[in-house]
Amino acid sequence: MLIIYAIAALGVIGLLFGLFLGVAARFFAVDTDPRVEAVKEELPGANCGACGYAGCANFAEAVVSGEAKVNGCIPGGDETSKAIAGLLGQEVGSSVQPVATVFCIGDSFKTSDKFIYDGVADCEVAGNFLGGFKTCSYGCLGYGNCVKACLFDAIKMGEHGLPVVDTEKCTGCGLCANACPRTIIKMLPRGDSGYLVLCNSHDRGKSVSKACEVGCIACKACVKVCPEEAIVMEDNLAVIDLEKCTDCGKCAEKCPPVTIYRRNAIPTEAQALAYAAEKSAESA
Amino acid sequence: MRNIIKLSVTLAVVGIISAALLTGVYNVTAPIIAERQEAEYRQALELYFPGFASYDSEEIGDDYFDLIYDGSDELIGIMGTIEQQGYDGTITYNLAMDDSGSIIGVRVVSHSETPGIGDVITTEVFQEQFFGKNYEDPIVAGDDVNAITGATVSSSAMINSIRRVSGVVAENFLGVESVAIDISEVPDGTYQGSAPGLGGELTVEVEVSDGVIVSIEVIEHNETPTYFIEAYPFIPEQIIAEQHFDIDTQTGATISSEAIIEAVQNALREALGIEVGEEPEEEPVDINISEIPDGIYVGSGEGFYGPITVEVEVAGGQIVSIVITGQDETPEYFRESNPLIPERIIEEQSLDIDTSTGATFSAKGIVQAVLNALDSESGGED
Amino acid sequence: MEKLLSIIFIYIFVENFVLQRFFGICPFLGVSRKMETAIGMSMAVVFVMTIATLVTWLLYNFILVPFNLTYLQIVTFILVIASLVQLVEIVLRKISPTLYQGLGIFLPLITTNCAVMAVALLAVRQEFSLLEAVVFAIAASIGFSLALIIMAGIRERLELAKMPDVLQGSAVTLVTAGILSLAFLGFKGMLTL
Amino acid sequence: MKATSPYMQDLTRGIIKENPVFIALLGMCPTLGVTAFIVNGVGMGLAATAVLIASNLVISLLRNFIPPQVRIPCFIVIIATFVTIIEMVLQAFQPVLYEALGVFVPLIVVNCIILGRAEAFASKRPVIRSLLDGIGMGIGFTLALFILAAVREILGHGTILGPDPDSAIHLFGANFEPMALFAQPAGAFIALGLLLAIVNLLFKRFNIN
Repeated sequence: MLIIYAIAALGVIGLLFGLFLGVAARFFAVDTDPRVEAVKEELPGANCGACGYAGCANFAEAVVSGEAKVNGCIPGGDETSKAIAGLLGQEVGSSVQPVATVFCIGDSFKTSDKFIYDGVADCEVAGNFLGGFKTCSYGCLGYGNCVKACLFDAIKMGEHGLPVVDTEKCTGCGLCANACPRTIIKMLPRGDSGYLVLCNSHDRGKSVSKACEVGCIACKACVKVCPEEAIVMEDNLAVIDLEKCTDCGKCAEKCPPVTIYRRNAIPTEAQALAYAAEKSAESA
Repeated sequence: MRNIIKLSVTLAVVGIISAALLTGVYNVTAPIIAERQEAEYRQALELYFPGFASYDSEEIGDDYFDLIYDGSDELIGIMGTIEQQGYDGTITYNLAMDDSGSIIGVRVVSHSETPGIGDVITTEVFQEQFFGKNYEDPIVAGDDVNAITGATVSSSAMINSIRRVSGVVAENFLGVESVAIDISEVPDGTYQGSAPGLGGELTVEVEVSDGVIVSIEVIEHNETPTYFIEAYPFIPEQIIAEQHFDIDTQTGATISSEAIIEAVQNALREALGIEVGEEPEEEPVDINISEIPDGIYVGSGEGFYGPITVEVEVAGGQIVSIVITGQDETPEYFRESNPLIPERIIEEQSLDIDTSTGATFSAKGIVQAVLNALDSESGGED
Repeated sequence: MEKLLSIIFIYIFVENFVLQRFFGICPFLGVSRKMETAIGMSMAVVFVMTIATLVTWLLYNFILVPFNLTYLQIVTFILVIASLVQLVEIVLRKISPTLYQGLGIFLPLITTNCAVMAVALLAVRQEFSLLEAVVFAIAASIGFSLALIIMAGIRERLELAKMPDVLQGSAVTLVTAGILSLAFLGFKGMLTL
Repeated sequence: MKATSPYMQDLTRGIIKENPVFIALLGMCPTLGVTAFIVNGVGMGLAATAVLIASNLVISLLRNFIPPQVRIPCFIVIIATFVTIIEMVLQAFQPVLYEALGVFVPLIVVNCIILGRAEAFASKRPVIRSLLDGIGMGIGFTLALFILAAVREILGHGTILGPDPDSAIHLFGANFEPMALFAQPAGAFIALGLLLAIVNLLFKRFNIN
């Protein structure tokens, strides 16, 4: 007798819930456009927000509805845009993928520490503590918020205390730029030509040279010498406009602390370490 | 549409197969489980009512009672299965009482008291205290039944529950109308009564005028405040409103509430001249040490878990040293009474000392051992 | 009424479902990495746990007990919970896609969450009335959320602390949960049902 | 790794390399809940293993007949059936263990290991391999429970072989003051946390991953 009740009970419950789910699936069916799913498959799925939408799903819907451009996904780069274009039958506008550039060459051998900081290993927190332990209060503190933010493992913290960008891996999504509390990292269109002032300090003269051997002391020498007026002083910091820059290199020669470098000759970690070794050999 | 049918049918088929399988297994195991539980229960009954014939069960409130009959259908006893709220959850225990209403057995069926502390309620020593107690004896924690310190909540929960249940058994099965207090007969005036609460003695002052309790005031107690606010003034108001005593004590502070009721009843019992279970006076257990010849004496006394043996050295009519040569008490309890008790005895040079240390049992065990050693007849010269 | 209040107090503080009774540890370790995921999960758990307990209580007392099929309780309870979670997922996706965005990924996690099943079972085993069972479910889920959110707060700071990398991740989470459970031990025995 | 046959790999995968508790961090609820005593820990381990083997077997047998949309509910019903059978068997023949494990026996049905293995492995592999995988995972789970229970019982109670007095062997004599922390829930968390750290250390040292 019991077995009949048991079978009846479970059978009915199973049937009921099966029906319930089936009906609910039909009644509440959200008419998702199959193309959205297909586009979503193509996207890297990092939800980095570089496309300006809340995650890949959101961007996929925007692309299918025509609101967003096919090449909107920056990390995806060209092949993703081509794939999406193929799906939606649109031609591809070439997407110029930016690259992260570190505007600070004041590594731990060229600057010194005001005090020993042993607190929370976070750039923002370290920066808020008495203006940061580095003599330069605009320079990189080396706790790697940018490294933590990068989803593509394209940025590493060098031995010399500055982040090093791997241009192949960098997808230009800009997460590291947002993560840096001192906005030292900026996104520039890819390219090797043109000169950059690799400094972020808004101080003047003595206070900069005391803080860092290679900081921009706002002497305006580069502004005067530049034939194209491509350089402008923004709050005691020289900024070169890459469109106007004709790659002549006069500013780099004139710059007393040598802060200006050509884009393909930015000082590397190895050079910094060599400089440090030589400096310690001198003083020993 | 077809798809939905297919889905729900699959689910239903899987459900049906599982139901059939489970029922099959259930039919096999259910009798075994029932039979095992029955055997276990019969074994317990056998323990207290050897040679019983049959029993039938009754239910009062949420307690279960089995009336146990011998061969000639004579009621030989009652076995209660009671669930009581302990420190850490429900304690289920069996209470066996013979037909004259005195307790002959206590058995903890299941509990989740903290291991090592609360589970002292499962030790024979704790349970044996209740044996022989009759339903009239006011089983009072601390006086004639020791609430194990360190496990006060668990043990006093058990003690109060056993007292309540024995009252219920007495009233319902043994045909004893409870020693009811008829408030209307109480002459006007204010009376004092006291009863043991969670933290110790609780004393109330009850004012009665023309047969009605007018006011109840707790004049002295040391209950835990968080418990006490749950019981006071709620319980007195209830008593005054209903003018009788079986009111709901499930106030989240059962022990304090029952203590207040007990105290009010004691106050009125005194007023009505019903003798209240007075303190069983311990006869003074002192011997004149100065007469004892010098020498080392050996003796033993009954501790919590077993015998405690001591070696007492007497010189110049004075106890010079007491060494405990053997015991297997629980370490954390024994530490509270050793070396405290020996020092006290030597200091006061008498055995009539305060034994309410953190471990009353061990303390009394040591005193007994020393007495046994020095008592000329039983003790032997080493 | 007073029993309801004590149920609420007990199952949030005294018998916290995560820290004292060990239910729902898998999501507790997994989801407490960031605060907003913790809050999302808590809301989902409160919602599903309450409805699941309501349905399972009714099912148990009106179908299983009368036909004494109580041995089927595990199968029926888990079937109810699984189907309920799938139903909530479907309905949520239709009604508010944004909420589904935030909450959706946690829903399948809830089916294998011991806490939901434990609440359903305990509500029935302790013979609660319907109202008590629902209050019990709400209290348990709030207790679960409380532990989850406290843990999320701590873990966000733990990420920044320097520690031996062997301890990194779930090892340190468990030890912190241990200390949290010690803190909750303070409530022990304060109130009994 | 020498070229072992896939069957051997299935069997040994669950024991150390992919131990469900120490590596995959699954089945945490029973791991913390019942490991106050070795007897209970191993008991739970074996019960879960039995369910795991049975459900892996049945699920891999039925894997082609169950339509994908309704896959999860069916798997769950199958697992729940085996859990109920185990519960009845335990209640009938091992009442003490059943009492000690309490509500954790029905909770095996929501144990992430079983549903995880069923979905990740059994529903895609032939019967023999799922069976071996079930056995491997079961042994790994029981091993982990045994280790944690041993640590907790020896430190927390100073005994081996369990709660009931006549079978318990007191390791450190009568007046050993046990570290009551490990009998408490908090101790379970801390013990497991430290065990995980040790396992990480060992894996790093012998760089198995």
